Amino acid sequence: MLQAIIVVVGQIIVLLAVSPFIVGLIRKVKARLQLRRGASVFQPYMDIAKLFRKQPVVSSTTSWIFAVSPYILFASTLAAGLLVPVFVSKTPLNFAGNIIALVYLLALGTFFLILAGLDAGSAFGGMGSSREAIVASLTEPAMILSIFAIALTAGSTNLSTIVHKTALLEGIVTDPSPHLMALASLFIVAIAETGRVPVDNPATHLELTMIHEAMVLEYSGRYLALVEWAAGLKLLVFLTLIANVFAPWGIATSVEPAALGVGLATYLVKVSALAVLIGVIESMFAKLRLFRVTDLLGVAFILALLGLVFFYVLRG
Amino acid sequence: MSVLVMALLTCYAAGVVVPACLPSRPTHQNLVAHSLACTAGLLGVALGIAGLIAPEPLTTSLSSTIPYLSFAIRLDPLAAFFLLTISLVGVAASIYALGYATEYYGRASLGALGSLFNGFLLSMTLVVLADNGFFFLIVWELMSLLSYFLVVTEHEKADVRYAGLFYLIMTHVGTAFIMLTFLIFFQEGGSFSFEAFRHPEQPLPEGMRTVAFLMALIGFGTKAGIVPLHVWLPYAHPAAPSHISALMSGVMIKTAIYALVRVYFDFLGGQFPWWWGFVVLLVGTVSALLGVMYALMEHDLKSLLAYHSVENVGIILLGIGSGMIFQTYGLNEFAALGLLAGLYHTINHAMFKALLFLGAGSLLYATHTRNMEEYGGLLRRMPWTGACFLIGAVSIAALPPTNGFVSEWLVFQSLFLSFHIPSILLKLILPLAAAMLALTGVLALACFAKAFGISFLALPRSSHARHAREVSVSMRLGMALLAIICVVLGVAPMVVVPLLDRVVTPFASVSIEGKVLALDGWALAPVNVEFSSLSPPVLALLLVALSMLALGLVVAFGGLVRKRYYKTWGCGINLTRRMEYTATGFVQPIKRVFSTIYQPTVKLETEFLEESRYFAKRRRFEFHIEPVFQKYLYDPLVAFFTAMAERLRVIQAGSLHLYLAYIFVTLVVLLLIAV
Amino acid sequence: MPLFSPHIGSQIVDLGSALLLLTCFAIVAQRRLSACVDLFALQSVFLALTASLVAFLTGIHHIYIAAALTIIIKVVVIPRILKNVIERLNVSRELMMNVNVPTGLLICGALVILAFFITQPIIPLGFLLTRDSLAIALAIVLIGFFTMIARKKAVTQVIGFLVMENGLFLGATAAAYGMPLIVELGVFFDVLVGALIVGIYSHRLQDAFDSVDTSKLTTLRE
Amino acid sequence: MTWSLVLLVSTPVVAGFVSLLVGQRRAIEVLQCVQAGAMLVAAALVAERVVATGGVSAGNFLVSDSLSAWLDLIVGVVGSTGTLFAVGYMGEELDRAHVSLRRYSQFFCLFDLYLAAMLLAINIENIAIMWIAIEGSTLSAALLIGFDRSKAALEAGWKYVILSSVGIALALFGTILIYYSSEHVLGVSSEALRWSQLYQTAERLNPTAIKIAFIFALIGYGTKAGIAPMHTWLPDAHAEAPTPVSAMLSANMLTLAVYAILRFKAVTDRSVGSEFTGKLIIGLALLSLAVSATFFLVQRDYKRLFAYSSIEHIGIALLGFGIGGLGIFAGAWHLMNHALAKSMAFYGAGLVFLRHNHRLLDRVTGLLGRMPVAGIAILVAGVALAGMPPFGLFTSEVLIVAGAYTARPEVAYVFLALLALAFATLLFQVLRMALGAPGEAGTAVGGQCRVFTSTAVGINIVALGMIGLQVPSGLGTLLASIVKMFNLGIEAP
Repeated sequence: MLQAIIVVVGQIIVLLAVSPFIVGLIRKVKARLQLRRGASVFQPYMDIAKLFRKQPVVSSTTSWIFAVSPYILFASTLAAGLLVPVFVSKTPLNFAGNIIALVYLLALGTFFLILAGLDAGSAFGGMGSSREAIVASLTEPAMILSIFAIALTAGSTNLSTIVHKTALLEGIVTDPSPHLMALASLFIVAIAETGRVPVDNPATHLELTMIHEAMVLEYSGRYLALVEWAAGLKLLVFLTLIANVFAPWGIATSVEPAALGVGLATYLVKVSALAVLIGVIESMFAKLRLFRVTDLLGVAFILALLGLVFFYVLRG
Repeated sequence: MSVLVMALLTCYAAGVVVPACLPSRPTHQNLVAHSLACTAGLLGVALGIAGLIAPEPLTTSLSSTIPYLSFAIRLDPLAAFFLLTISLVGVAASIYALGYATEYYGRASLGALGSLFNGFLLSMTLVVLADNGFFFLIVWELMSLLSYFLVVTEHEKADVRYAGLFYLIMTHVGTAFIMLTFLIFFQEGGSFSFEAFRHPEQPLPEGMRTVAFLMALIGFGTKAGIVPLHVWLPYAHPAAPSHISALMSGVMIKTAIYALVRVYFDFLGGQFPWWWGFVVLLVGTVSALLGVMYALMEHDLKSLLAYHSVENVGIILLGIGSGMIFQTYGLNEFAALGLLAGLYHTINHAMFKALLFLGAGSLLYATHTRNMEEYGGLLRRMPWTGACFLIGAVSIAALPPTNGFVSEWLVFQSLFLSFHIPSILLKLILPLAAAMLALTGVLALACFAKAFGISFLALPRSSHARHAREVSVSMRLGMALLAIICVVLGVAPMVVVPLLDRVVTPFASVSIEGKVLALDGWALAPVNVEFSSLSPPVLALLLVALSMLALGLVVAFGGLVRKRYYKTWGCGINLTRRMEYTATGFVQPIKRVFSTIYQPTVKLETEFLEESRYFAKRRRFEFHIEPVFQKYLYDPLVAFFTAMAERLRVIQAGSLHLYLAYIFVTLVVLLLIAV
Repeated sequence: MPLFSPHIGSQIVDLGSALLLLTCFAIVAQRRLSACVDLFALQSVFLALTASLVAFLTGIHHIYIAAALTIIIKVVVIPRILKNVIERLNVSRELMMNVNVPTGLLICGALVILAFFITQPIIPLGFLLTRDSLAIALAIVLIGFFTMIARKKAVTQVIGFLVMENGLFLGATAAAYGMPLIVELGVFFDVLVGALIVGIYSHRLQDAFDSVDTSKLTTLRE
Repeated sequence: MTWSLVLLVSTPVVAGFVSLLVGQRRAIEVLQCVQAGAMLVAAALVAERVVATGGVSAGNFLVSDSLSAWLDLIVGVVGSTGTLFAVGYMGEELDRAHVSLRRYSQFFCLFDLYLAAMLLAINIENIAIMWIAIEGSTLSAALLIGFDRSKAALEAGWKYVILSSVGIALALFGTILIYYSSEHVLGVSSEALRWSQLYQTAERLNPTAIKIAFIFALIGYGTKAGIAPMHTWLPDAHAEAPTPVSAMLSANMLTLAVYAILRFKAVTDRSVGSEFTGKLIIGLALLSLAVSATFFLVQRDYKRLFAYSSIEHIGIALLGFGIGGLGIFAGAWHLMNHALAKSMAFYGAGLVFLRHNHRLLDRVTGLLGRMPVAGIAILVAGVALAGMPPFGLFTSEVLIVAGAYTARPEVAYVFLALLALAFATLLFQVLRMALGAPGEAGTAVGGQCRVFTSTAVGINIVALGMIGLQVPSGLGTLLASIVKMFNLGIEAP
């Protein structure tokens, strides 16, 4: 029992620590690709620390929802993070929920973020929330289908069992194509959910282009810190999901310190690689118009569906 | 237990009689009627639980002089479960009504409202308990009639009358189909008693079983509000007083689900052709999707909730449909899981839908309008209602700590078990249905983010909203009771699952309690733990702990710094209430994305200033979506009948000779035929 | 039956019934209203004769009373009522008809054939004296019914109705040797009251609509 | 106990003539109330006696078996409430000087003679005298319909007289045919006209003659009963007649005509088997259902609306009788419930007419608000006639569908479809009147009239409620013996 608690606390620490780094790394990659030095990779850590100390300015029209939402967002995203195997394949909290629980936990965070966006009563918040609603509602079916396609290979929807089996090369299917499609679909979904470039532009405050930023426009001080951290966390959760479910090699399948160390290292490498990939993609693509995003997400849905069909057709 | 049954029926009967003959002092009538209903409800809860626990079903019966009719009552676990749902919502609604009915002092006779309310609850209880087809039909029609009179309490408004009439006619058409279903069983069994339906001498021929299946689906589907037959629901439910629409949406629809389960699993036995389950699944998916899509476009809070009833009935049918498909292939454990998921969502929906309707009722009570565009900033003015409505909204959007999530998770699991099914087609259809369910879930999330956000947050958009005040204690108590039940059902499913298992076992002939409650009660699992598991209590604890962690981080890093209040950032100009986002604006992207389904028509008129065409004085924006079913299914039907009637008028043309000729021709024709 | 043997008796009764049928055809062919009334009176006379003949042959005496009543009511009282209705309303000719005379006669012929075809199986049953008078009675009823449809004037409709009554009376007496006396009296009383009421109505109609053309009465319709 | 039968038939006759002679209003009112009470008591006594001993006879004429006792009850109860309503209604017309005292007494004389003729027709065992009694009731009804002397009333009266007398003449021919064929078996005597005799000797009668006789009787009395293709006079007559008369027409006259058809059906079933009459009756019943269901939608006049509803319900009752077995019980049950509900509907309509003085449906709204008595009467009647549960019409309709389904499923499907259509269209009109904001004021109704009418409506509602879901024991035995009369051998459940 004690060992489980240690692993959970370790996982919390790792998640909290690595998420700002990932955000920083992506910004650094984008800056480099735009031939500028860009802020240091650890800039997000300093931003969060600074924001915690600053005095938050809260709009007079808001109610208690505005104040509570950041906490719920942070808690739900972290809870989702705990369900995903990070450096050890058998996460202790695996029994608490499977993929659907993870998806709906993230949805809980989005729900309160949308409410917070509406609470301030400004047009920016309203527009952000309404766009977030449509994007979220199109990503979820694709996410559910893609993860289900993967779950079929491992015969279970519990993330730990999937990772454990693929890690031990048991569930590998002779033909990886269903996996590839599911991976592509999940990658598109990850970009949409976390508000990266082709869908949403995290760097700007121009009301026409921002979705996620618009909702959090009114936040300041410690609330903004929590929200930023949660956004980073959400990005990390998705990257971990992609990394560990599709390429779980190197993850610790048992709880000895050595395996844990190796697991942690490979995890960091994989996640950073993915972060770099996202940074590259953000630089390559321009932001899509809002009603072109629906076609992109439609593609993600079809890909996931094809993954499923191929899985059945191949396996017969 | 039969003493409990008698006590329950007499209490409701007293509730019907006493308010009607009290002196016409509204306060007395209101108090007496609703307190009687409340006590009866509590009795019903006790009876429901007793019925669930009781080893074998209780049957009492009163013979009647009319042939084929016997007032027989049977309390088996299925009936007890639905009785429990009805009574729980009944108690909450009657507590709520104590405060809410004050709005009708002087406008409608409280005696009538009170006795009709009790009669409505009594008829629903009897529908669930009835054990004779004829008695079931009588009480079923009585339920529709009494609910009709409740719907038209405010019959001065023309649209309320139209809604009431539309509702009454649709339910009557439904009853005609139900009558035919029972007749198919009656023909085999020779009597109307459900016992004869269950075990007819010789089993029904295959063709008749299919006809019975379709008739029951249409008949009960009309009352449940499945898609093609749902058109009356968004008219009738909002027109009723809110505590009645809570009962209608929350519970009356469930009597149709009860009857469907009774006919399919109890009378038609276990062996279904595969396409039965598929049809129910298809209807469920379509109802869920269209229900939530039309709800998104509604700006009248109560009709938004009514459309959501259509959506949730769809989700329930998804559960039941998947259960039926598994039953076809003999996978009894998964069939039991599907049915259990459907029933669990039934009670959950009853709770949070009733809570939301009561919340909407409080808003209507405070602001005297149902249009969401006129709400705003009500959370600060009505904190209690706001909090309860939020819990309702979170649970209908199926988000983790609440009951909606648990039952939707179970429905997802029953859909995901599809890979055990031999047929390829179903293997693909079920996951697709799961994807559609996910889309429905998240659209519901968007819809209730809109409903809660626009109504309760930011600045009040009208003087009504500005002068709104918190509602009376009894209304808050009613809502709080339901909110607590929602959370309890969400966090502690290990209490509910064993009870549900007792309901499901006789139908799926296998008990899956052990398999669904894994890890000694802490987690739910779809028959095998390996596949997936969910532990609602642990999730709830986790969320609370991590929020504490966040608070700790904040205090650790930032210390206790006081907040500063300032006006919202409005690009330099001070924001007025007209600059806020409206409900129409919120759903505009969704409307554009799904425009093929909505076929929206948008009208925009602008009045320009005389001086220049670049500055508009007034701009009027109007949009409405195509009522597809109404336009292409119901209006042509009504038009056909009126046209036929117009053409047939010529028979009564007034000339005496024509009339004489009719008699002459009939005489000659009959003489020729007969001889 | 001293004078005539049953055989000759039935032939005379059939002759009487045939005469009745003939007057029916005449009424259908008639355009002038007063002539119609006279024909009806003539028909009633024949009817009375046939009835008394049947009474004489079968020895059932109360049919004599019925015959006497027919003469009093249908030959004297009712024609007078109809005559003064015609004078008061000065409507003499039936110009517009629903069905013109030739087709009317054709249809009446068809009705007679129909009546015989229908009563075919019943005839052998009747060992009574007047076997085929039942068929003729049915024919007269149908023709009376048809005249009510074919003619527009209220008076002609009444005559049509009375012709039907004659057919019925023929049926009752000739075919079934007359109903018990009380029944006969009852039937006559009803026919008389019926005629009276129709007379009252035609008067009121005349005052209200200043015409007795029933085809104008079409205000009450859907 | 034979005096109860004599009392039943004679009180209306006596009351009629006395009210004609005596001049003042107060005396007539008292007389009518006494007559109403006497009729009700006598009918109850006769029924109770028939339940006890299976049959009552007074002299060799008046005989009342179970079917007649059932009709006595219907005519008794509805007749008495109708008389009460007539006293209230005509009293109001007298106060408003729409009718002179002489016309007032004439009205009540005709009204009572009409009731007397019907009661005589029910309790007579001789088919010819039954015909005479029915003819008498037709003639008195004809004068009652034309009572108002307006143009429309005259036209309606004229059409009623012609059509009904043609119908009655055809019925007479049917009676003659039966007499003709029974004569060969029983000899030339009044015995050949008695129902009981006819039932015994039915097997030996000539089948074709009986078939033709039944057709004539069906068409003849069908015209009186308002069965489709022969129903055309009914809406005009009911709309134009004074409301108490149209109430009695709707409730009693149609039921009496159905009674006559049933008498003939009993004889024909015994000689030819029930298949022949069943097909005929079911065909005509479905036709009347179809006609009335479609005509509800285009109605502009509420009294015509209730007239068409009478056609529909007579059709339903006949369908019950046509199916036989269970249907007989349901048909008889339907007749009683319909009589009560329909008369109450017309009482409500009468009150509305007194207040608004026009019969336009569209301009009458919000009755519940302004005129509670009329509103409740019309609403309860509308709900009952539409066939909603708490009232007996629902139970009989379900039984008929069940009976039809076992015998001929396609009849059940057509029947249910037409019922649903009729339900929708009737309720659409009735609820438009009952609910909504009260319309124009109109002239208020006098206190005395309100007392009488509300007692009449009250009695009807109590009676409807009592026989809603339960069959009182006395009526149960009556119905059992009626079913036995028609179902040779098939045991009623």
